[in-house]
Amino acid sequence: MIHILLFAGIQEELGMDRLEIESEGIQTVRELKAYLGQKYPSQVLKQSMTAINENFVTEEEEIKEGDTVAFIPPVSGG
Amino acid sequence: MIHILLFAGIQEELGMDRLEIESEGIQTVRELKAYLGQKYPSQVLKQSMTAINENFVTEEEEIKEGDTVAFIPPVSGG
Amino acid sequence: MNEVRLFEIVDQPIIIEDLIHKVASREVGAITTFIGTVREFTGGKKTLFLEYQAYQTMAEKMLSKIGEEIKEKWPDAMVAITHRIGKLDIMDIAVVIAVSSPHRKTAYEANEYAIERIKEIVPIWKKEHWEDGTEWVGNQLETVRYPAGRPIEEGELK
Amino acid sequence: MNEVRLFEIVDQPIIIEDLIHKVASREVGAITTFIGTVREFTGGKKTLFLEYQAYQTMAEKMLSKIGEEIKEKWPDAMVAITHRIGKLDIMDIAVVIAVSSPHRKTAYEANEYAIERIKEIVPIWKKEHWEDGTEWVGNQLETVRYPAGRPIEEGELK
Repeated sequence: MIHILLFAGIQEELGMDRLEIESEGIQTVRELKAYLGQKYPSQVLKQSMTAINENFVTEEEEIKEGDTVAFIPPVSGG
Repeated sequence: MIHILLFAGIQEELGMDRLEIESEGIQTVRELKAYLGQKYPSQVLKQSMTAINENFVTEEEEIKEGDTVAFIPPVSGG
Repeated sequence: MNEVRLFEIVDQPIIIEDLIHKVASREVGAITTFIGTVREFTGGKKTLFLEYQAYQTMAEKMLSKIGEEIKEKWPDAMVAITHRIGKLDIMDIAVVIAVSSPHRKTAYEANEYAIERIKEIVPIWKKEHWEDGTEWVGNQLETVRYPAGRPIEEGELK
Repeated sequence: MNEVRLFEIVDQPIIIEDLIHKVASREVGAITTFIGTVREFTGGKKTLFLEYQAYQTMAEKMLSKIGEEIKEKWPDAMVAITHRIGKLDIMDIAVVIAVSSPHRKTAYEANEYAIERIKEIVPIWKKEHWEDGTEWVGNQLETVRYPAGRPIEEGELK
């Protein structure tokens, strides 16, 4: 199982703030983004950075069973 | 009459915070400083800037009857 | 002594004095604060209110990371940052950064560094509410917006 | 509406929030404050307390002048400055500068400009009180001291 957190623009596009998916067949962030992009049309996902367990990672990063993956749309704090 | 204000180090050296002197024979800041320097030995006076009626002036500035002259030792606010 | 939390995301009004007390000490001569407030007009458009959302645990972690970066660059600086989330009205305070140092130059520089880094790496998002709509604002350097629904070419922001 | 005095010399503790309120408005997005506090150690020497003196009317006039200079350089900045005089203990606040602007860069730059100018042109003096003596501190750029009574050669500081 992979835990996925959604915020801001993506959260609104997908109409949910979290989802869980089976990790079979998904090994990297790039693969997860491609999988979600097919299932849920999202413009914001493409611009988003990714964090695994609260650390920013690249698209090449591997996802492990039980990881929490968060998509981070362009931030606008401050 | 010239009104003279003294602060900080000069005030302590001269033991007073103000004095008044007759303006006869004193036309410029330089002359006033020379006059006071003879009468009251002061190290701080030499390093001080001068203000007439609350505006900084040069040593060449003329002093008029009734002016308030302040000697401004190196400032240390903030 | 209570544990002092230097880096916080809160959903209540921020008390500026609290942050100042967190960084004040007998060793410091200079404290700077940055107070980010909600402005009524941005680019000629009138904001009614803002809504801030955060990935709270990660946001606090990233604020701490900024604190560590500052400690690295300015070893004698001390930093506290609080960011508010939820609905904010015009003039409400969204963020307060307090930096203390024995020397004023450091207090200014480290403070400015902190706000720049917040705008780059801290997962907090702001939604503008106008009379005629809403929009999640942002890119890492706050120079573009992406209205929800507008097609954005892939790679445009990479 | 009461008259707001933006530039003040006071002999009571400074309330930071008061200065922030003076410069806050619906137009601004950034407020910076500089808070100058009394440090215990300077150059390895322990300060017991400080005593500040001002040529009050001229000092307020010079603070206003700094405000005008800032208005000239950063037209959208708003500034308030309060300096305290009298006896100040360690950690007491000697000066608070608050600057607001629609833009944060201006708020930082104008604030730093203000403290630098205060140290140049505002007739305020600080007397250090140590365990073993006292001294009026200062030159315009705070790089040298002149212990009372020590002979200083003419021209040394010119």
